[in-house]
Amino acid sequence: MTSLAQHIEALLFTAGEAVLLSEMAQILNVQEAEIVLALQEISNALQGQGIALVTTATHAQLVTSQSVAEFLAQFLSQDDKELSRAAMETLSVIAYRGPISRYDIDTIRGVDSRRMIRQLLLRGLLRQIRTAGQTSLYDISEEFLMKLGMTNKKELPEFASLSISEHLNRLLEETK
Amino acid sequence: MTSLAQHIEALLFTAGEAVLLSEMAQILNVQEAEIVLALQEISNALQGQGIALVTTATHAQLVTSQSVAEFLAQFLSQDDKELSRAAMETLSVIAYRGPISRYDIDTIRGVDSRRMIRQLLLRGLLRQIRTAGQTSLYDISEEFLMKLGMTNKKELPEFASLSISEHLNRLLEETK
Amino acid sequence: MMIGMQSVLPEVHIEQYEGPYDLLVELAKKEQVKLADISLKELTDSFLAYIKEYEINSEIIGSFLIVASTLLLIKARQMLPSVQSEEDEEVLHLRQRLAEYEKFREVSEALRTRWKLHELLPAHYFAEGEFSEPQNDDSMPDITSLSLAAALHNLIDRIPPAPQPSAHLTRRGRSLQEIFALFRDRLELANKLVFQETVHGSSRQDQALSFLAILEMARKNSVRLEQEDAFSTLTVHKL
Repeated sequence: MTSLAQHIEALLFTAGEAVLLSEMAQILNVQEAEIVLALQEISNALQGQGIALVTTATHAQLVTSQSVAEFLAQFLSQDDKELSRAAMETLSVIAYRGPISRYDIDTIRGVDSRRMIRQLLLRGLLRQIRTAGQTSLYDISEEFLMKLGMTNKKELPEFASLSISEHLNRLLEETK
Repeated sequence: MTSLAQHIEALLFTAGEAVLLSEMAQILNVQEAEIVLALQEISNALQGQGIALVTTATHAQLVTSQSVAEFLAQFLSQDDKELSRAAMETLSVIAYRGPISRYDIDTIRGVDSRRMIRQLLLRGLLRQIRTAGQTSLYDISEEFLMKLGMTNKKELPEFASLSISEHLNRLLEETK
Repeated sequence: MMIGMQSVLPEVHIEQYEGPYDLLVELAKKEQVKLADISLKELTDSFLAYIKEYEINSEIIGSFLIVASTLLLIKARQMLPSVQSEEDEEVLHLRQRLAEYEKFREVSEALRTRWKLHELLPAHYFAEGEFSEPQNDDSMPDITSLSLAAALHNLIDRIPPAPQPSAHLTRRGRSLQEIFALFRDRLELANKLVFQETVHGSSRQDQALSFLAILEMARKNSVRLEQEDAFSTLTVHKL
Protein backbone atom coordinates (compact mmCIF):
# COMPACT_ATOMS: atom_id res chain seq x y z
CA MET A 1 0.00 0.00 0.00
CA THR A 2 1.38 3.43 -0.83
CA SER A 3 2.18 5.79 1.96
CA LEU A 4 -0.67 8.08 0.87
CA ALA A 5 -3.18 5.22 1.06
CA GLN A 6 -1.90 4.31 4.53
CA HIS A 7 -2.36 7.87 5.72
CA ILE A 8 -5.87 8.00 4.35
CA GLU A 9 -6.79 4.69 5.89
CA ALA A 10 -5.52 5.88 9.28
CA LEU A 11 -7.45 9.15 8.94
CA LEU A 12 -10.67 7.31 8.19
CA PHE A 13 -10.04 4.90 11.04
CA THR A 14 -9.52 7.66 13.60
CA ALA A 15 -12.35 9.81 12.25
CA GLY A 16 -14.88 7.05 12.84
CA GLU A 17 -17.33 8.65 10.44
CA ALA A 18 -17.60 9.69 6.81
CA VAL A 19 -14.88 12.12 5.76
CA LEU A 20 -15.02 14.52 2.83
CA LEU A 21 -12.62 13.71 0.00
CA SER A 22 -11.89 17.40 -0.35
CA GLU A 23 -10.96 17.59 3.33
CA MET A 24 -8.53 14.70 2.98
CA ALA A 25 -7.00 16.29 -0.09
CA GLN A 26 -6.44 19.44 1.93
CA ILE A 27 -4.98 17.70 4.97
CA LEU A 28 -2.65 15.57 2.85
CA ASN A 29 -1.88 18.37 0.47
CA VAL A 30 -2.66 16.39 -2.71
CA GLN A 31 -5.22 16.56 -5.52
CA GLU A 32 -8.60 14.95 -5.00
CA ALA A 33 -7.89 12.67 -7.97
CA GLU A 34 -5.00 11.18 -6.03
CA ILE A 35 -7.27 10.61 -3.06
CA VAL A 36 -9.68 8.70 -5.28
CA LEU A 37 -6.86 6.49 -6.56
CA ALA A 38 -5.60 5.83 -3.05
CA LEU A 39 -9.13 4.95 -1.90
CA GLN A 40 -9.26 2.35 -4.64
CA GLU A 41 -6.02 0.94 -3.33
CA ILE A 42 -7.38 0.76 0.23
CA SER A 43 -10.52 -0.93 -0.99
CA ASN A 44 -8.46 -3.57 -2.77
CA ALA A 45 -6.23 -4.16 0.22
CA LEU A 46 -9.27 -4.71 2.43
CA GLN A 47 -10.72 -7.36 0.10
CA GLY A 48 -11.67 -10.39 2.11
CA GLN A 49 -11.22 -8.66 5.49
CA GLY A 50 -13.75 -7.82 8.16
CA ILE A 51 -13.43 -4.10 7.44
CA ALA A 52 -14.39 -2.45 4.16
CA LEU A 53 -14.39 0.98 2.56
CA VAL A 54 -17.55 2.73 1.46
CA THR A 55 -17.15 5.64 -0.93
CA THR A 56 -19.54 8.12 -2.47
CA ALA A 57 -18.74 10.92 -4.87
CA THR A 58 -17.89 13.18 -1.97
CA HIS A 59 -17.21 11.05 1.09
CA ALA A 60 -15.38 7.93 2.27
CA GLN A 61 -15.86 5.87 5.40
CA LEU A 62 -14.51 2.69 6.93
CA VAL A 63 -17.21 0.23 7.92
CA THR A 64 -17.52 -3.43 8.80
CA SER A 65 -17.77 -5.57 5.69
CA GLN A 66 -20.87 -7.24 4.25
CA SER A 67 -19.51 -10.69 5.04
CA VAL A 68 -19.88 -10.14 8.75
CA ALA A 69 -23.09 -8.07 8.70
CA GLU A 70 -25.34 -10.87 9.82
CA PHE A 71 -23.09 -11.86 12.69
CA LEU A 72 -22.74 -8.29 13.89
CA ALA A 73 -26.44 -7.55 13.64
CA GLN A 74 -27.13 -10.54 15.80
CA PHE A 75 -24.41 -9.64 18.24
CA LEU A 76 -25.34 -5.98 18.49
CA SER A 77 -29.04 -6.63 18.91
CA GLN A 78 -28.25 -8.38 22.15
CA ASP A 79 -27.23 -5.21 23.92
CA ASP A 80 -29.67 -2.92 22.24
CA LYS A 81 -31.86 -2.48 25.25
CA GLU A 82 -29.13 -3.19 27.67
CA LEU A 83 -26.03 -1.23 28.37
CA SER A 84 -22.75 -3.04 28.90
CA ARG A 85 -21.29 -2.95 32.35
CA ALA A 86 -18.68 -0.48 31.14
CA ALA A 87 -21.35 1.82 29.75
CA MET A 88 -23.41 1.60 32.93
CA GLU A 89 -20.41 2.50 35.03
CA THR A 90 -19.52 5.43 32.85
CA LEU A 91 -23.09 6.62 33.01
CA SER A 92 -23.19 6.28 36.78
CA VAL A 93 -20.00 8.31 37.18
CA ILE A 94 -21.46 11.07 35.03
CA ALA A 95 -24.86 10.93 36.73
CA TYR A 96 -23.44 11.32 40.24
CA ARG A 97 -20.38 13.40 39.53
CA GLY A 98 -21.39 15.45 36.52
CA PRO A 99 -20.72 17.94 35.10
CA ILE A 100 -17.40 16.17 34.78
CA SER A 101 -14.50 16.20 32.31
CA ARG A 102 -13.43 13.20 30.30
CA TYR A 103 -10.11 13.27 32.10
CA ASP A 104 -11.83 12.81 35.45
CA ILE A 105 -14.07 10.09 34.09
CA ASP A 106 -10.99 8.27 32.79
CA THR A 107 -9.29 8.63 36.15
CA ILE A 108 -12.21 7.17 38.05
CA ARG A 109 -12.66 4.28 35.60
CA GLY A 110 -8.97 3.72 35.06
CA VAL A 111 -9.44 3.38 31.31
CA ASP A 112 -9.97 5.57 28.30
CA SER A 113 -13.69 6.34 28.23
CA ARG A 114 -13.87 8.10 24.88
CA ARG A 115 -15.81 5.37 23.18
CA MET A 116 -18.20 4.89 26.08
CA ILE A 117 -18.98 8.59 26.18
CA ARG A 118 -19.56 8.57 22.45
CA GLN A 119 -21.93 5.65 22.75
CA LEU A 120 -23.85 7.30 25.57
CA LEU A 121 -24.05 10.58 23.68
CA LEU A 122 -25.39 8.75 20.64
CA ARG A 123 -28.08 7.18 22.75
CA GLY A 124 -29.09 10.54 24.07
CA LEU A 125 -28.23 9.73 27.65
CA LEU A 126 -25.66 12.47 27.98
CA ARG A 127 -25.23 16.07 27.10
CA GLN A 128 -21.97 17.74 26.35
CA ILE A 129 -21.33 21.14 27.89
CA ARG A 130 -18.88 23.13 25.85
CA THR A 131 -17.31 26.35 26.97
CA ALA A 132 -15.02 28.13 24.56
CA GLY A 133 -11.39 27.49 25.33
CA GLN A 134 -12.11 24.85 27.95
CA THR A 135 -12.42 21.10 28.05
CA SER A 136 -15.90 19.78 27.48
CA LEU A 137 -17.85 18.62 30.50
CA TYR A 138 -20.45 15.90 30.48
CA ASP A 139 -23.66 15.48 32.39
CA ILE A 140 -26.70 13.27 32.01
CA SER A 141 -29.36 14.60 29.66
CA GLU A 142 -32.75 16.03 30.60
CA GLU A 143 -34.37 13.29 28.53
CA PHE A 144 -32.65 10.58 30.48
CA LEU A 145 -33.60 12.17 33.76
CA MET A 146 -37.21 12.25 32.61
CA LYS A 147 -36.98 8.64 31.61
CA LEU A 148 -35.87 7.84 35.13
CA GLY A 149 -38.98 9.68 36.28
CA MET A 150 -37.04 12.39 38.00
CA THR A 151 -36.93 16.11 37.75
CA ASN A 152 -33.64 16.57 39.53
CA LYS A 153 -30.48 14.54 39.89
CA LYS A 154 -30.69 14.86 43.63
CA GLU A 155 -33.49 12.35 43.54
CA LEU A 156 -31.02 9.62 42.53
CA PRO A 157 -30.58 6.97 45.24
CA GLU A 158 -27.89 7.85 47.78
CA PHE A 159 -27.15 11.02 45.85
CA ALA A 160 -25.86 12.94 48.85
CA SER A 161 -23.24 10.38 49.81
CA LEU A 162 -22.22 9.12 46.37
CA SER A 163 -21.88 12.51 44.75
CA ILE A 164 -19.32 13.61 47.31
CA SER A 165 -17.71 10.21 47.90
CA GLU A 166 -14.49 10.79 49.78
CA HIS A 167 -13.03 7.84 47.98
CA LEU A 168 -13.51 9.40 44.58
CA ASN A 169 -12.45 12.86 45.72
CA ARG A 170 -9.18 11.49 46.97
CA LEU A 171 -8.61 9.59 43.76
CA LEU A 172 -9.10 12.68 41.61
CA GLU A 173 -6.93 14.70 43.93
CA GLU A 174 -4.10 12.19 43.75
CA THR A 175 -3.92 12.13 39.99
CA LYS A 176 -4.09 15.88 39.43
CA MET B 1 -8.79 -14.30 5.59
CA THR B 2 -10.79 -16.96 7.38
CA SER B 3 -14.33 -16.20 8.35
CA LEU B 4 -13.35 -16.29 12.02
CA ALA B 5 -10.62 -13.70 11.48
CA GLN B 6 -13.07 -11.49 9.60
CA HIS B 7 -15.54 -11.67 12.43
CA ILE B 8 -12.89 -10.81 14.97
CA GLU B 9 -11.62 -7.91 12.93
CA ALA B 10 -15.14 -6.53 12.56
CA LEU B 11 -15.74 -7.01 16.27
CA LEU B 12 -12.57 -5.15 17.18
CA PHE B 13 -13.39 -2.37 14.75
CA THR B 14 -16.88 -1.96 16.18
CA ALA B 15 -15.64 -2.08 19.76
CA GLY B 16 -13.08 0.65 19.09
CA GLU B 17 -11.21 -0.33 22.23
CA ALA B 18 -9.33 -3.29 23.65
CA VAL B 19 -11.36 -6.50 23.82
CA LEU B 20 -10.58 -9.47 26.04
CA LEU B 21 -9.48 -12.59 24.19
CA SER B 22 -11.69 -14.63 26.49
CA GLU B 23 -14.67 -12.42 25.67
CA MET B 24 -14.12 -12.91 21.94
CA ALA B 25 -13.84 -16.64 22.44
CA GLN B 26 -17.15 -16.57 24.24
CA ILE B 27 -18.95 -14.42 21.69
CA LEU B 28 -17.66 -16.46 18.77
CA ASN B 29 -18.02 -19.73 20.59
CA VAL B 30 -14.49 -20.96 19.94
CA GLN B 31 -11.42 -21.75 22.04
CA GLU B 32 -9.08 -18.94 23.00
CA ALA B 33 -6.27 -20.66 21.12
CA GLU B 34 -8.26 -20.24 17.90
CA ILE B 35 -8.70 -16.56 18.67
CA VAL B 36 -4.94 -16.21 19.06
CA LEU B 37 -4.38 -17.85 15.66
CA ALA B 38 -6.98 -15.67 14.00
CA LEU B 39 -5.39 -12.56 15.52
CA GLN B 40 -2.11 -13.57 13.96
CA GLU B 41 -3.90 -13.86 10.64
CA ILE B 42 -5.41 -10.38 11.01
CA SER B 43 -2.06 -8.95 11.96
CA ASN B 44 -0.51 -10.47 8.84
CA ALA B 45 -3.32 -9.28 6.59
CA LEU B 46 -2.87 -5.72 7.89
CA GLN B 47 0.86 -5.69 7.08
CA GLY B 48 1.71 -2.57 5.14
CA GLN B 49 -1.65 -0.88 5.84
CA GLY B 50 -2.52 2.18 7.89
CA ILE B 51 -4.23 0.03 10.52
CA ALA B 52 -2.53 -2.53 12.77
CA LEU B 53 -3.34 -4.86 15.62
CA VAL B 54 -2.01 -4.45 19.18
CA THR B 55 -1.99 -7.57 21.29
CA THR B 56 -1.18 -8.31 24.92
CA ALA B 57 -1.49 -11.59 26.75
CA THR B 58 -5.14 -10.87 27.47
CA HIS B 59 -6.42 -8.24 25.04
CA ALA B 60 -6.40 -7.16 21.42
CA GLN B 61 -7.18 -3.81 19.83
CA LEU B 62 -7.14 -2.29 16.36
CA VAL B 63 -5.00 0.84 16.15
CA THR B 64 -3.28 3.04 13.60
CA SER B 65 -0.03 1.53 12.34
CA GLN B 66 3.51 2.58 13.12
CA SER B 67 4.03 3.74 9.54
CA VAL B 68 1.53 6.59 9.97
CA ALA B 69 2.35 7.50 13.57
CA GLU B 70 4.62 10.37 12.65
CA PHE B 71 2.03 11.77 10.27
CA LEU B 72 -0.74 11.59 12.91
CA ALA B 73 1.45 13.08 15.62
CA GLN B 74 0.90 16.53 14.10
CA PHE B 75 -2.79 16.38 14.99
CA LEU B 76 -2.21 15.45 18.61
CA SER B 77 -2.12 17.94 21.41
CA GLN B 78 0.91 17.80 23.62
CA ASP B 79 -0.93 18.68 26.79
CA ASP B 80 -0.83 15.20 28.24
CA LYS B 81 1.13 14.48 31.32
CA GLU B 82 4.59 13.09 31.04
CA LEU B 83 5.65 9.90 32.69
CA SER B 84 8.07 10.17 35.61
CA ARG B 85 11.32 8.29 35.65
CA ALA B 86 10.12 6.01 38.43
CA ALA B 87 6.87 5.32 36.58
CA MET B 88 8.69 4.27 33.44
CA GLU B 89 11.11 2.20 35.46
CA THR B 90 8.24 0.31 37.07
CA LEU B 91 6.50 -0.11 33.72
CA SER B 92 9.69 -1.44 32.16
CA VAL B 93 10.09 -4.08 34.83
CA ILE B 94 6.48 -5.12 34.29
CA ALA B 95 6.70 -4.97 30.50
CA TYR B 96 9.73 -7.25 30.32
CA ARG B 97 8.89 -9.55 33.20
CA GLY B 98 5.09 -9.52 33.28
CA PRO B 99 2.87 -11.13 34.30
CA ILE B 100 4.74 -10.40 37.52
CA SER B 101 3.85 -10.18 41.21
CA ARG B 102 4.29 -7.04 43.23
CA TYR B 103 6.81 -8.83 45.36
CA ASP B 104 9.05 -9.46 42.37
CA ILE B 105 8.64 -5.90 41.13
CA ASP B 106 9.78 -4.66 44.54
CA THR B 107 12.72 -7.02 44.53
CA ILE B 108 13.95 -5.86 41.15
CA ARG B 109 13.45 -2.17 41.90
CA GLY B 110 14.72 -2.49 45.45
CA VAL B 111 11.85 -0.41 46.75
CA ASP B 112 8.21 -0.62 47.73
CA SER B 113 6.25 -0.08 44.49
CA ARG B 114 2.70 -0.14 45.77
CA ARG B 115 1.91 3.52 45.29
CA MET B 116 3.46 3.53 41.85
CA ILE B 117 1.57 0.44 40.74
CA ARG B 118 -1.67 1.94 41.89
CA GLN B 119 -1.08 5.14 39.96
CA LEU B 120 -0.24 3.19 36.84
CA LEU B 121 -3.35 1.06 37.24
CA LEU B 122 -5.41 4.21 37.55
CA ARG B 123 -3.86 5.59 34.38
CA GLY B 124 -4.75 2.41 32.53
CA LEU B 125 -1.13 1.58 31.71
CA LEU B 126 -1.19 -1.60 33.76
CA ARG B 127 -3.57 -4.46 34.20
CA GLN B 128 -4.07 -6.47 37.30
CA ILE B 129 -4.55 -10.15 36.62
CA ARG B 130 -6.32 -11.80 39.51
CA THR B 131 -6.03 -15.52 39.82
CA ALA B 132 -8.34 -17.15 42.29
CA GLY B 133 -6.63 -17.76 45.59
CA GLN B 134 -3.30 -16.43 44.39
CA THR B 135 -1.43 -13.18 44.50
CA SER B 136 -2.32 -10.65 41.85
CA LEU B 137 -0.04 -10.43 38.88
CA TYR B 138 0.55 -7.33 36.80
CA ASP B 139 1.11 -6.88 33.12
CA ILE B 140 1.24 -3.87 30.84
CA SER B 141 -1.86 -2.79 28.91
CA GLU B 142 -2.20 -2.17 25.18
CA GLU B 143 -2.44 1.50 26.10
CA PHE B 144 1.17 1.37 27.25
CA LEU B 145 2.30 -0.25 24.00
CA MET B 146 0.31 2.22 21.91
CA LYS B 147 1.94 5.20 23.62
CA LEU B 148 5.31 3.72 22.74
CA GLY B 149 4.22 3.12 19.16
CA MET B 150 4.42 -0.64 19.51
CA THR B 151 1.97 -3.38 18.70
CA ASN B 152 3.49 -6.12 20.82
CA LYS B 153 5.85 -6.16 23.75
CA LYS B 154 8.27 -8.27 21.78
CA GLU B 155 9.16 -5.05 19.97
CA LEU B 156 10.66 -3.64 23.18
CA PRO B 157 14.42 -3.17 22.93
CA GLU B 158 16.38 -6.21 24.12
CA PHE B 159 13.16 -8.01 24.89
CA ALA B 160 14.52 -11.51 24.44
CA SER B 161 17.46 -11.13 26.80
CA LEU B 162 15.73 -9.11 29.53
CA SER B 163 12.53 -11.12 29.64
CA ILE B 164 14.18 -14.45 30.28
CA SER B 165 17.31 -13.56 32.22
CA GLU B 166 18.40 -16.74 34.00
CA HIS B 167 20.40 -14.65 36.37
CA LEU B 168 17.41 -12.62 37.41
CA ASN B 169 15.26 -15.69 37.77
CA ARG B 170 17.74 -17.03 40.24
CA LEU B 171 17.89 -13.78 42.19
CA LEU B 172 14.12 -13.65 42.47
CA GLU B 173 14.04 -17.27 43.53
CA GLU B 174 16.59 -16.64 46.26
CA THR B 175 14.63 -13.83 47.84
CA LYS B 176 11.43 -15.86 48.13
CA MET C 1 42.79 13.69 54.12
CA MET C 2 39.42 13.45 55.72
CA ILE C 3 36.63 14.38 53.40
CA GLY C 4 33.65 15.92 55.13
CA MET C 5 30.35 14.30 54.34
CA GLN C 6 28.82 17.44 52.97
CA SER C 7 31.50 17.83 50.35
CA VAL C 8 30.90 14.42 48.83
CA LEU C 9 27.25 15.22 48.53
CA PRO C 10 26.59 16.80 45.18
CA GLU C 11 23.32 18.48 44.31
CA VAL C 12 21.28 15.45 45.33
CA HIS C 13 18.52 17.43 46.95
CA ILE C 14 17.29 18.52 43.55
CA GLU C 15 15.47 15.28 43.11
CA GLN C 16 13.81 12.87 45.44
CA TYR C 17 15.26 9.50 44.63
CA GLU C 18 12.77 6.79 44.02
CA GLY C 19 14.62 4.07 45.84
CA PRO C 20 18.04 3.08 47.12
CA TYR C 21 19.08 1.48 43.83
CA ASP C 22 18.00 4.57 41.97
CA LEU C 23 20.13 6.67 44.31
CA LEU C 24 23.17 4.41 43.88
CA VAL C 25 22.92 4.54 40.10
CA GLU C 26 22.72 8.31 40.20
CA LEU C 27 25.67 8.56 42.57
CA ALA C 28 27.70 6.37 40.24
CA LYS C 29 26.63 8.55 37.33
CA LYS C 30 28.05 11.57 39.09
CA GLU C 31 31.37 9.73 39.13
CA GLN C 32 30.74 9.17 35.43
CA VAL C 33 30.92 5.42 35.67
CA LYS C 34 28.44 2.65 35.39
CA LEU C 35 27.37 1.14 38.64
CA ALA C 36 28.83 -2.20 37.61
CA ASP C 37 32.26 -0.64 37.27
CA ILE C 38 32.50 1.16 40.56
CA SER C 39 33.20 -0.32 43.94
CA LEU C 40 30.32 0.12 46.32
CA LYS C 41 32.86 1.32 48.84
CA GLU C 42 33.26 4.50 46.86
CA LEU C 43 29.54 5.20 47.00
CA THR C 44 28.90 4.24 50.59
CA ASP C 45 29.68 7.61 52.10
CA SER C 46 27.54 9.56 49.69
CA PHE C 47 24.70 7.11 50.08
CA LEU C 48 24.76 7.27 53.86
CA ALA C 49 25.11 11.01 53.73
CA TYR C 50 22.03 11.25 51.58
CA ILE C 51 19.78 9.22 53.83
CA LYS C 52 21.10 11.08 56.82
CA GLU C 53 20.52 14.46 55.30
CA TYR C 54 17.24 14.19 53.48
CA GLU C 55 13.81 13.39 54.62
CA ILE C 56 12.79 10.23 52.78
CA ASN C 57 9.17 9.40 52.28
CA SER C 58 8.10 7.07 55.09
CA GLU C 59 6.76 4.50 52.64
CA ILE C 60 10.15 3.84 51.14
CA ILE C 61 12.57 4.65 53.95
CA GLY C 62 12.69 0.97 54.86
CA SER C 63 14.18 0.06 51.50
CA PHE C 64 16.89 2.66 51.93
CA LEU C 65 17.77 1.36 55.36
CA ILE C 66 18.08 -2.22 54.15
CA VAL C 67 20.65 -1.13 51.61
CA ALA C 68 22.26 1.15 54.17
CA SER C 69 22.80 -1.75 56.53
CA THR C 70 24.60 -3.67 53.78
CA LEU C 71 26.75 -0.70 52.91
CA LEU C 72 27.54 -0.31 56.59
CA LEU C 73 29.27 -3.66 56.43
CA ILE C 74 31.66 -2.24 53.91
CA LYS C 75 32.20 0.81 56.00
CA ALA C 76 32.65 -1.23 59.14
CA ARG C 77 35.49 -3.11 57.52
CA GLN C 78 37.18 0.15 56.74
CA MET C 79 37.01 1.37 60.30
CA LEU C 80 37.25 -1.83 62.25
CA PRO C 81 40.00 -3.93 60.71
CA SER C 82 39.08 -6.80 62.97
CA VAL C 83 35.94 -7.40 60.91
CA GLN C 84 36.76 -10.00 58.32
CA SER C 85 37.79 -8.51 55.05
CA GLU C 86 36.58 -10.79 52.32
CA GLU C 87 33.57 -9.58 50.41
CA ASP C 88 30.69 -11.13 52.23
CA GLU C 89 27.64 -12.66 50.72
CA GLU C 90 25.33 -9.82 51.55
CA VAL C 91 27.45 -7.31 49.68
CA LEU C 92 27.83 -9.66 46.75
CA HIS C 93 24.11 -10.08 46.64
CA LEU C 94 23.53 -6.37 46.55
CA ARG C 95 25.99 -6.08 43.69
CA GLN C 96 24.16 -8.68 41.65
CA ARG C 97 20.81 -7.06 42.23
CA LEU C 98 22.12 -3.69 41.28
CA ALA C 99 23.51 -5.13 38.07
CA GLU C 100 20.09 -6.53 37.15
CA TYR C 101 18.35 -3.35 38.20
CA GLU C 102 20.62 -1.23 36.09
CA LYS C 103 19.60 -3.08 32.95
CA PHE C 104 15.97 -2.17 33.48
CA ARG C 105 16.93 1.37 34.35
CA GLU C 106 18.79 1.76 31.10
CA VAL C 107 16.03 0.35 29.00
CA SER C 108 13.45 2.50 30.75
CA GLU C 109 15.45 5.61 29.95
CA ALA C 110 15.36 4.58 26.31
CA LEU C 111 11.62 3.99 26.46
CA ARG C 112 11.04 7.36 28.05
CA THR C 113 12.41 9.10 25.01
CA ARG C 114 9.90 7.22 22.89
CA TRP C 115 6.92 7.90 25.12
CA LYS C 116 4.14 9.46 23.09
CA LEU C 117 6.59 10.36 20.38
CA HIS C 118 4.81 8.34 17.72
CA GLU C 119 1.88 6.75 19.44
CA LEU C 120 -0.67 4.46 17.86
CA LEU C 121 -4.25 5.66 18.04
CA PRO C 122 -7.52 3.81 18.61
CA ALA C 123 -10.47 3.93 16.26
CA HIS C 124 -12.61 7.09 16.45
CA TYR C 125 -9.82 8.90 18.22
CA PHE C 126 -10.65 12.25 16.67
CA ALA C 127 -14.38 11.74 16.78
CA GLU C 128 -15.13 13.01 20.28
CA GLY C 129 -17.94 15.46 20.55
CA GLU C 130 -19.05 15.48 16.93
CA PHE C 131 -22.59 14.43 17.63
CA SER C 132 -25.98 15.69 16.79
CA GLU C 133 -29.14 15.18 18.80
CA PRO C 134 -30.17 11.60 19.56
CA GLN C 135 -32.09 9.98 16.72
CA ASN C 136 -35.16 8.92 18.62
CA ASP C 137 -36.41 7.98 22.00
CA ASP C 138 -36.22 4.25 21.26
CA SER C 139 -32.49 4.39 21.36
CA MET C 140 -32.67 5.01 25.06
CA PRO C 141 -32.07 1.79 26.93
CA ASP C 142 -33.96 0.67 29.99
CA ILE C 143 -32.10 1.84 33.02
CA THR C 144 -33.31 2.21 36.54
CA SER C 145 -31.90 4.66 39.01
CA LEU C 146 -31.10 1.82 41.36
CA SER C 147 -28.96 0.08 38.76
CA LEU C 148 -27.15 3.37 38.31
CA ALA C 149 -26.29 3.57 41.98
CA ALA C 150 -25.27 -0.08 41.98
CA ALA C 151 -22.94 0.51 39.05
CA LEU C 152 -21.17 3.34 40.85
CA HIS C 153 -20.83 1.29 44.02
CA ASN C 154 -19.39 -1.49 41.95
CA LEU C 155 -16.88 0.86 40.41
CA ILE C 156 -15.85 2.38 43.73
CA ASP C 157 -15.30 -1.10 45.13
CA ARG C 158 -12.95 -1.92 42.31
CA ILE C 159 -10.73 1.12 42.74
CA PRO C 160 -7.47 -0.25 44.06
CA PRO C 161 -7.07 0.77 47.70
CA ALA C 162 -4.49 3.36 48.63
CA PRO C 163 -1.44 1.50 49.90
CA GLN C 164 -1.35 0.90 53.63
CA PRO C 165 2.09 1.55 54.98
CA SER C 166 3.48 -1.77 56.11
CA ALA C 167 4.22 -1.75 59.77
CA HIS C 168 7.73 -3.13 59.75
CA LEU C 169 9.01 -0.59 57.31
CA THR C 170 7.40 2.60 58.32
CA ARG C 171 6.97 2.61 62.02
CA ARG C 172 8.49 5.96 62.62
CA GLY C 173 12.04 5.25 63.68
CA ARG C 174 14.46 7.75 65.05
CA SER C 175 16.32 10.03 62.76
CA LEU C 176 20.07 9.81 62.57
CA GLN C 177 20.32 13.20 64.24
CA GLU C 178 18.31 11.93 67.19
CA ILE C 179 20.56 8.92 67.50
CA PHE C 180 23.68 11.07 67.39
CA ALA C 181 22.27 13.14 70.19
CA LEU C 182 21.44 10.04 72.17
CA PHE C 183 24.96 8.68 71.99
CA ARG C 184 26.49 12.06 72.76
CA ASP C 185 24.34 12.46 75.84
CA ARG C 186 25.16 9.02 77.10
CA LEU C 187 28.86 9.44 76.52
CA GLU C 188 28.74 12.74 78.39
CA LEU C 189 27.55 10.82 81.41
CA ALA C 190 29.54 7.61 81.12
CA ASN C 191 32.62 8.29 79.00
CA LYS C 192 32.29 4.84 77.54
CA LEU C 193 29.51 2.47 76.62
CA VAL C 194 28.97 -0.93 75.10
CA PHE C 195 27.23 -0.65 71.75
CA GLN C 196 25.27 -3.89 71.99
CA GLU C 197 23.85 -2.90 75.36
CA THR C 198 22.85 0.53 74.20
CA VAL C 199 20.87 -0.69 71.23
CA HIS C 200 19.48 -3.76 72.92
CA GLY C 201 15.77 -4.06 72.28
CA SER C 202 15.58 -1.44 69.54
CA SER C 203 14.47 -2.19 66.01
CA ARG C 204 16.79 -3.43 63.29
CA GLN C 205 16.33 -0.08 61.65
CA ASP C 206 17.42 1.82 64.73
CA GLN C 207 20.31 -0.56 65.27
CA ALA C 208 21.57 0.05 61.76
CA LEU C 209 21.25 3.78 62.25
CA SER C 210 22.97 3.60 65.62
CA PHE C 211 25.86 1.74 64.09
CA LEU C 212 26.08 4.31 61.36
CA ALA C 213 26.08 7.04 64.00
CA ILE C 214 29.00 5.66 65.98
CA LEU C 215 31.03 4.99 62.85
CA GLU C 216 30.45 8.54 61.87
CA MET C 217 31.50 9.78 65.31
CA ALA C 218 34.62 7.64 65.14
CA ARG C 219 35.46 9.14 61.82
CA LYS C 220 35.15 12.62 63.21
CA ASN C 221 37.41 11.56 66.07
CA SER C 222 34.87 12.23 68.74
CA VAL C 223 34.92 8.60 69.86
CA ARG C 224 37.23 5.63 69.68
CA LEU C 225 35.93 2.15 68.95
CA GLU C 226 37.26 -1.00 70.42
CA GLN C 227 36.39 -4.51 69.38
CA GLU C 228 38.35 -7.73 69.83
CA ASP C 229 36.99 -9.65 66.86
CA ALA C 230 34.07 -9.65 64.46
CA PHE C 231 31.26 -10.57 66.79
CA SER C 232 32.52 -9.53 70.18
CA THR C 233 31.41 -6.58 72.24
CA LEU C 234 31.94 -3.20 70.66
CA THR C 235 32.97 -0.55 73.14
CA VAL C 236 32.61 3.14 72.41
CA HIS C 237 35.01 5.48 74.22
CA LYS C 238 34.53 9.19 74.43
CA LEU C 239 37.59 11.14 73.29
